[in-house]
Amino acid sequence: MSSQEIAFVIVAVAGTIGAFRVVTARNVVHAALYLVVTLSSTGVVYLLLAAEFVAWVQILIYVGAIVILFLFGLMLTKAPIGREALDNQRRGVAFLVGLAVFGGLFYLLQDAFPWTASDVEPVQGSASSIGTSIFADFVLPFEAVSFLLLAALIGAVVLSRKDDAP
Amino acid sequence: MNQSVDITAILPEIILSGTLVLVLVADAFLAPKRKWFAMPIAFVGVVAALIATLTLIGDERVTFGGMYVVDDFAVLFKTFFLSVALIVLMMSLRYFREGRFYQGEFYFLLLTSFLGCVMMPSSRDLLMLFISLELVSAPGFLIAAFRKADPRSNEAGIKFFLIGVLSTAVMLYGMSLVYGLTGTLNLVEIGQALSVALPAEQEPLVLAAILLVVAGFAFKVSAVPFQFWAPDTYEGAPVPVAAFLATASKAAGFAGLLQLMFVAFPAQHEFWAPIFATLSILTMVIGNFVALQQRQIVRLLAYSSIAQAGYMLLPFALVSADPTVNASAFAAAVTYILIYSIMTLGAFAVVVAMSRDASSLQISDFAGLSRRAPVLAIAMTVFMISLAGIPPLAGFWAKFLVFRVAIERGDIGIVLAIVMLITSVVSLYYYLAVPRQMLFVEPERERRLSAPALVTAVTVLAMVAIVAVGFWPELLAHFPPLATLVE
Amino acid sequence: MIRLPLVLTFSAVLFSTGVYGVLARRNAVLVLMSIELMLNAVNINLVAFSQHLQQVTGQVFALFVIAVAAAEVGIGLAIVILIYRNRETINVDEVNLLKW
Amino acid sequence: MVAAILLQGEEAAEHVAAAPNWFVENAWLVVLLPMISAALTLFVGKRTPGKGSVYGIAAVGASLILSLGVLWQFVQNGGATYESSVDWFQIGPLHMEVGQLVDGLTAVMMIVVTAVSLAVHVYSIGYMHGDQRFTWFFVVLSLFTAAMLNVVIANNLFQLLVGWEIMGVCSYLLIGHWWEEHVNSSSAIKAFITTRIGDVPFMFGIFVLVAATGFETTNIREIGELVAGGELAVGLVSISALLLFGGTIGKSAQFPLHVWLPDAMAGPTPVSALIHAATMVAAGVYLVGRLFEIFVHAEAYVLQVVGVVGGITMLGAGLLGLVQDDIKRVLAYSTVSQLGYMVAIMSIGPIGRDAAFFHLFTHAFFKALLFLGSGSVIHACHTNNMSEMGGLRKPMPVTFWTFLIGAGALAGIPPLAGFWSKDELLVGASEGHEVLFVVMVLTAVVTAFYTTRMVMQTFFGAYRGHGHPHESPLSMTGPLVALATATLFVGWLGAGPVGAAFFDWVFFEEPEAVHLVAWVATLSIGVALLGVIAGFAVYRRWRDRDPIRSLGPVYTLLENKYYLDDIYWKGIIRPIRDPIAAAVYWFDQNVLDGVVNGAAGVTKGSAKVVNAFDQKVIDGAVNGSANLAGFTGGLLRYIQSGNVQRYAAFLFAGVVVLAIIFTRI
Amino acid sequence: MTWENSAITIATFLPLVGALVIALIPREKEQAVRALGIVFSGAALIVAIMIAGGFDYDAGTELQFQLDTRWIPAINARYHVGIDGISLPLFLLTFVLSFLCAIYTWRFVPKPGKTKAFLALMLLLETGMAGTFIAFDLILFFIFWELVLVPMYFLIGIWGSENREYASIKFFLYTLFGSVFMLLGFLAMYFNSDIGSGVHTFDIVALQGFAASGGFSDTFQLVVFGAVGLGFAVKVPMWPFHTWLPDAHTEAPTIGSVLLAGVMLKMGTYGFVRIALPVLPYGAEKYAPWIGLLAAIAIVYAALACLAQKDLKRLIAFSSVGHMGFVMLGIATLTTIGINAAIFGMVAHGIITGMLFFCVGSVYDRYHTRQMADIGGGLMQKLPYLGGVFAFVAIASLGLPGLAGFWGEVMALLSSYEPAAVLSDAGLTTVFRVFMVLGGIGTILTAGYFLWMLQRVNMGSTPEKWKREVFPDVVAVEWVSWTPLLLATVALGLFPRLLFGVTQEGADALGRLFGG
Repeated sequence: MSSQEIAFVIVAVAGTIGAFRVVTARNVVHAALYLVVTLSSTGVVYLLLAAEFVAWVQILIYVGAIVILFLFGLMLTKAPIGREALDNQRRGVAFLVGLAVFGGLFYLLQDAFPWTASDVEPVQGSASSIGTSIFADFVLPFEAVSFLLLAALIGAVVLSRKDDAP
Repeated sequence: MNQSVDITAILPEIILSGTLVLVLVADAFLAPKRKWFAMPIAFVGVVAALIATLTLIGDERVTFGGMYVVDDFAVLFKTFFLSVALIVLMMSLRYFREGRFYQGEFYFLLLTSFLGCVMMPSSRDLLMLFISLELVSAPGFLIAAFRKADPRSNEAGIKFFLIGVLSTAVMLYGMSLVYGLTGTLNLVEIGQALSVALPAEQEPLVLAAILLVVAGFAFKVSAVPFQFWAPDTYEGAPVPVAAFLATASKAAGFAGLLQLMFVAFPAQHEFWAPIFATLSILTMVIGNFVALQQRQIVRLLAYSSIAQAGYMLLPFALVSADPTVNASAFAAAVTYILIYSIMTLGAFAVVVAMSRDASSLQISDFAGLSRRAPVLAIAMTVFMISLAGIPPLAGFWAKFLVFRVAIERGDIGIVLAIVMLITSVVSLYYYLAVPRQMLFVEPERERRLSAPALVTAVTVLAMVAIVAVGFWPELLAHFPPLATLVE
Repeated sequence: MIRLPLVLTFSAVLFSTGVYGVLARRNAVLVLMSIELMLNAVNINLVAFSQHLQQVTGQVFALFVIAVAAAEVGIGLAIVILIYRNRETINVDEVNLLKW
Repeated sequence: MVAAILLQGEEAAEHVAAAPNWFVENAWLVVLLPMISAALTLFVGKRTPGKGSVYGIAAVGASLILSLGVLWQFVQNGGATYESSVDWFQIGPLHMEVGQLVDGLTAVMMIVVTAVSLAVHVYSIGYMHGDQRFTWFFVVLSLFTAAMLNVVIANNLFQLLVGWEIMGVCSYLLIGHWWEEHVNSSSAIKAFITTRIGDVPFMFGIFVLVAATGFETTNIREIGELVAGGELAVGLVSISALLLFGGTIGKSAQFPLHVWLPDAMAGPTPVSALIHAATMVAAGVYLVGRLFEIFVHAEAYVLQVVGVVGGITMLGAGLLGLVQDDIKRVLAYSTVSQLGYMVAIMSIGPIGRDAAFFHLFTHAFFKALLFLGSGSVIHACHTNNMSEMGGLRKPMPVTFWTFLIGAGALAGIPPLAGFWSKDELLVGASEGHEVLFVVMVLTAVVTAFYTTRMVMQTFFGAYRGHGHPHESPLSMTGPLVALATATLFVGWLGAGPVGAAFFDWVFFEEPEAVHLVAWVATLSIGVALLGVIAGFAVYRRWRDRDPIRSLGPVYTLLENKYYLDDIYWKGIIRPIRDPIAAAVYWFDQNVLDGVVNGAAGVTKGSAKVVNAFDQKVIDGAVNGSANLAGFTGGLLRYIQSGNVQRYAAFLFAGVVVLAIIFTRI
Repeated sequence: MTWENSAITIATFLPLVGALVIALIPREKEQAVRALGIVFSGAALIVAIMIAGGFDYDAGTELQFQLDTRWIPAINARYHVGIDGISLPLFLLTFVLSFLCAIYTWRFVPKPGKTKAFLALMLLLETGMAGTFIAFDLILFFIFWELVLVPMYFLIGIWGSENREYASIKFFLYTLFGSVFMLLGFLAMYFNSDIGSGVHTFDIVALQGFAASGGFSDTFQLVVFGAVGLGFAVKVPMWPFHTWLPDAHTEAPTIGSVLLAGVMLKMGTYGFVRIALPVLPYGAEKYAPWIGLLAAIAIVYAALACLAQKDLKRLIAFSSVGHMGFVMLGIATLTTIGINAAIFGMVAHGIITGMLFFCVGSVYDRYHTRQMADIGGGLMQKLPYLGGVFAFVAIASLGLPGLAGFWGEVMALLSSYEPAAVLSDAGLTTVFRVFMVLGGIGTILTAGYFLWMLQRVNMGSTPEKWKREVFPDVVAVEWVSWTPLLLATVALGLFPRLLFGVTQEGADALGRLFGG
């Protein structure tokens, strides 16, 4: 087990714990903060996987933007505290389904890929390489996504603004 | 590694995007009274896009490194989507003008969604499929909730949104696995990669991946058990939006599904054909039987659209090693989608015309429509009977083609065919419920119903199309060969 | 060099946790968060595979996913706020005017 | 199109022993004329003076003359059978024709029918005078006559069947002529149904014959030759003979289907005369005669059956005649009984057949006479009951004397017609058919007795009714006289001493030397007188309590007509009409239709289950609202709860389940 | 497009054109609408008569006025229409009855009016019915077959009486249920057919040829005959699939009942003769005894059910079941005689029962009740002519010789005395003779209930409650629309050749398939 892997496991455990807390926390704000933990550890995982650019984007957009959005949302909807307020009565069912999903995936993934370490040189997911790749091969989806974001923006504004007279 | 971008190939998309930006800008400068001008602008833009599309008929263009292809299949669907766009626009004008809506933004979002639709049939790449799908859905979530003041509309939005995002997540997970297993995003390459024998330990994972991807699209086409959002959303959303969701967005889902199944995963057909068989049977049975219970016209149409999805899924279940059967199955599916959309659009148009008259529209509100608006009544009757698949209307031919392939396929096909027969006989019962109200029951108030000219135009148009195709189904044969994706 | 199955397992954990959250949480915002968890799982997969396959495509895909996710969150929160404004609650299991 | 098809029909007629002469060749006119007159009367009758009776009379009169001509020419030709026909239609191998088969039998029967019919027509002018459906009455009379004539002249079985059935309907219409009265329409229906019950076997008999010839022919003569030539299996022939005889039983009112005839008295009296004398009932006997080849070449038991049935009928009906108070019913039972004679005697073979026809011939005249006479009486007293008559010989002499002649003939008093024909019967039977002979003698006594009873109660003693009866108009007495005259003389046609012309005319093929057997003749006269004297003795003076009642239980039995009607009505008709029909209909509505509507039912049934399932499995989200019933409702509420998280749960569950099923995890 | 190959198409689609034209007339112009209805159906009738005139009766077997042109190349379904000895009578019958119905509508439009829609639908119906009898392509046949359902559904549903909604939907669903299985069978035939180089066909003639060459395996025939037969049987309707009929008839407006009984029921029996027998001979052979059994049951059963009826119209509806039983019995014998008889029976039943429904309709129009108890007899007294016509038709319907009703029944019975060779070889002769006897009993019962009906409705004296009422007796319009039928009843009875002459050859060709 290489040093990288040890690091990965630690980070992964942290992320996992964070994830569990996100879905169990009694306090929405706590949940949001635990989400930060998970997202950050995911970012670290990206780094460990030598995907720098993705990692930075992860940190910037998720931690920097999305979580903020969530917090705004929580404030605007003055979310209550406490299990009854946050969880519904079907946790049991949910747990079973979740377990089933995990079991299925785990079972499928286990022997699908070799456990043997491949000592290939990882490609550097550096900003430049990815940038070129995007603007060379992925122009069209890029444009499309820009429209998607625009639409989301406009729509979100329209829906969430208080309007007396449209 | 620069690739030459074929502008003409994506001209329709360009025009469309230009239009929607224009709409947005124009909206900013329009006086509140004039906001509805957005619609004509959008209309013109779509017409332009349509023309641009028609110029592409017949030629085969591959661009963005095989990511984006314009072939007969794509052109057919693009043409279809743009026409639907025109119809939905026509249906929308009066509806949104009279309600308290952000008209400009609405048309902008609607067009964005249609942009996604138009891109869908050309996307031959998992990433593009994903983006197109999102482009179709995301604005959909928003316009579903567009009757801001009405909690029901909000609810429609949130349900649509949650289920949509969930299934997207599921689909993405599947896509990631596919990518991991094949090392490519391009559908054709995936197909090649999967057609060679995989290592035994990876086999189940591939299948699971396919299943997950299918799930994502099954949501879009509202196949049981991914259909739950549909009735609630249709009911809550503004009627024209419901019309859009029931036709264009569903068709987009099918377009994507067709490409995936017939290009990327054909090798695994003996795995996924049974899945589709299951989905199809579930959808036909549940959709039809539940529809029997509906009192509310839009919900009725929603369940009808679910049930019909079952018939559209049926051909997928027939795919086998025999290429001729596959070809005709493919053709049957496409034809069914197109004809279904025309009928449903017509029906929704009538509902739009009515809904200015009664708030949340019960079937009983159609009582005596034959007196109050004969044209609408006749048209609606035609749509309903056609949806039930009674000859000599287009709906019959749609069913007939599917049915025919099923018989041709044999064994599993026979079973499906019989389920189809029985359920469609059942369906007749609820489809006739509306004509019964319109014709057999006397209206409580005689007042003539003044339907918006545009909407009436749409209805008549659809009716004529249905009857024409019904008597002369060869009209369908004038489409470019439908089976370009298979073989 | 991290072995692939490890990473995949991590993503599987996140994914199924997300699933649980989506089903178990009442609060709409928390449901959204859970969905984010699932999307993250996807991203981890993609990045891991791109490493495994020695190509950046996966990472690019991941970026697009992130972008789309952001958009989704925006839309989702907008709708949630809208509902809150009309209903004074964002408990998804109380949002059931429309049924049957 | 019509032309195209009809013209094919006019192909050359087929001739047998062609001796071209007009009357015989155009015998079909005899049928056609009454048919035309029926149509005429129907359409223009009401607008013609006298309300259209003229057409019928003219036509039938013409027919009578024609048939006389036919007989004359037939005799001239030395009795050559003449047959001709035109195509009717072709169906499969079966080639149908309409045609005429003219031989002595035909000729004589035509005379009988037309003569009697003419008398009845004329008589009806007076009798039906002022009836609200006077014209209609004549329409049906003519049609009736035409139908009977068609039976007589038909040269193939199906043509015969047509006439046969039409007669049935005509009898229905005439018996029910006064349908305002429920009882009349009922007896009309009874007549039709009862005869039809006989007709069905008759039809099947035809099928058997036709099929036996391999659908080659339906021609009576050809079939006869085939049978005589032994071309057809005897077994088949016997069966067909029995089935055909079923028709006779029905139409000729033989036991056990005789029940309709007495009720047929509900119709106007002229109708009874027509039915009883010349048409309906004669048809049955005629049929057997016409198809006699089949009967004689069948196995022996067939003719025995015929004999037995005839015997039972003759005596049984005769006895019933004893107890009737309704004068027409007396005559009715006498008819049945006389028909019994004819049928029974035919069982002894050709000789019997000849005798039977002679009796049919004479009987036609005197029975018509009797009926018309009784009609005249009824017309006078406005009642059918002899108990309300009496002493009518003074007010209505003509009726009296003519009636007396008829009665005498019926009783078999020489030299009246009845005597001669009955004598032939007895002679026939006397040659080795003891049982039959005895029965006949007994019946003769009975006949004489009730005839006398009838005469005494009607014309002698004091008048017991209301009003002042007076003689009927000429239109009614005329026919009486005519028929009386006929009755006086037609007997001699068959009288051995004067050469029995009748038999020469009718049956040239075997000129029977009919001889008067002394002892038989004596016996017959003796029994007749015995009956008459007995009757006179008993009924010389009117007694309010009919002496016949002293028979006690026997009387009761007779009074109730051997309970046959009750058995039929209570045992067969009512059960079928009410409970069984009701049961079937119930079955239809509840079982068959139930299955159809059952689709809903089943789903409702399962709905219970699903709903119960709901309540248990699903939390409060499902507050079962009642108005959505049915399986679909339950299903619906279960899946479409409105709770988005349950939707999500279904989504994931669906994926997992599908995965487990199909990816063979 | 010569006259030869376009005539029947013109005749068939003229009414459709009429329907469209009427749809364009403003609904206020009642008279114009009615007139148009008469004009178009009349025109169609004239064309049909010209066709009958030009028909070569010596070549009853081959298709005449044939037109075989491309329609849906994709599935090799062609617009193949034609007419032969078997279809001609029914083809004519359709136009005659429709025309008379149009005339009848001149005066009698049932509640709730809507003359325009009424006539439009009627004409549409006419096209559908006529088309069924000329189609020689399975798909075309199916289209016309189904085309009939919708207008009839609305005729019953809108202009019917109290229970109309139930009756109409039941009619629609039940018959549709049958016909989808028919379609299943058609496709099975299609895919198992092969007219050279693996080309499939829907063409009935071609399929016959293919079947004659032993193309269809025995088991295949058994299965497919089951499916197709079910479709036809529901339409006929054969016992026990008849339960939609009484409801539909009872609720339908007069015109509806007339056309339903007069023509639509024939579509089922025609289907057997035209498709099931020739294309699936082996299946026919194996199913024949069962069909015969059901037919025999139907005859007796219907008669008994009639005896239990209180509603006049319902009674006649049930009588239809019995009469169609005779038709089916004739078909079941698979003999030339039987098939001839069947077709004769169809036409005769069309004329007579149609007429009966006219009468009942008129009675209802006067009395506003169909309950025999309410009418309470005395119809002949109150309305002599109507009563007379009614009595005449009733007697015709119970199979009186010399009238149309007779030949169909008697010949069917005759044929069942000696069924086709294929059946008698299978030792089924006795079975069929039993059927014959049942049929005979049926005729007696039939006579029974008709006479009983007449006694309860026609005879007796008018009850007090009606004495005061003033009813018009048969009016001009009724005379005009009835006379042809009455004449036809007599003509067919006296000159059966009018029909047998036409059908003989076709039936003969069919019968020879079964050595009958």
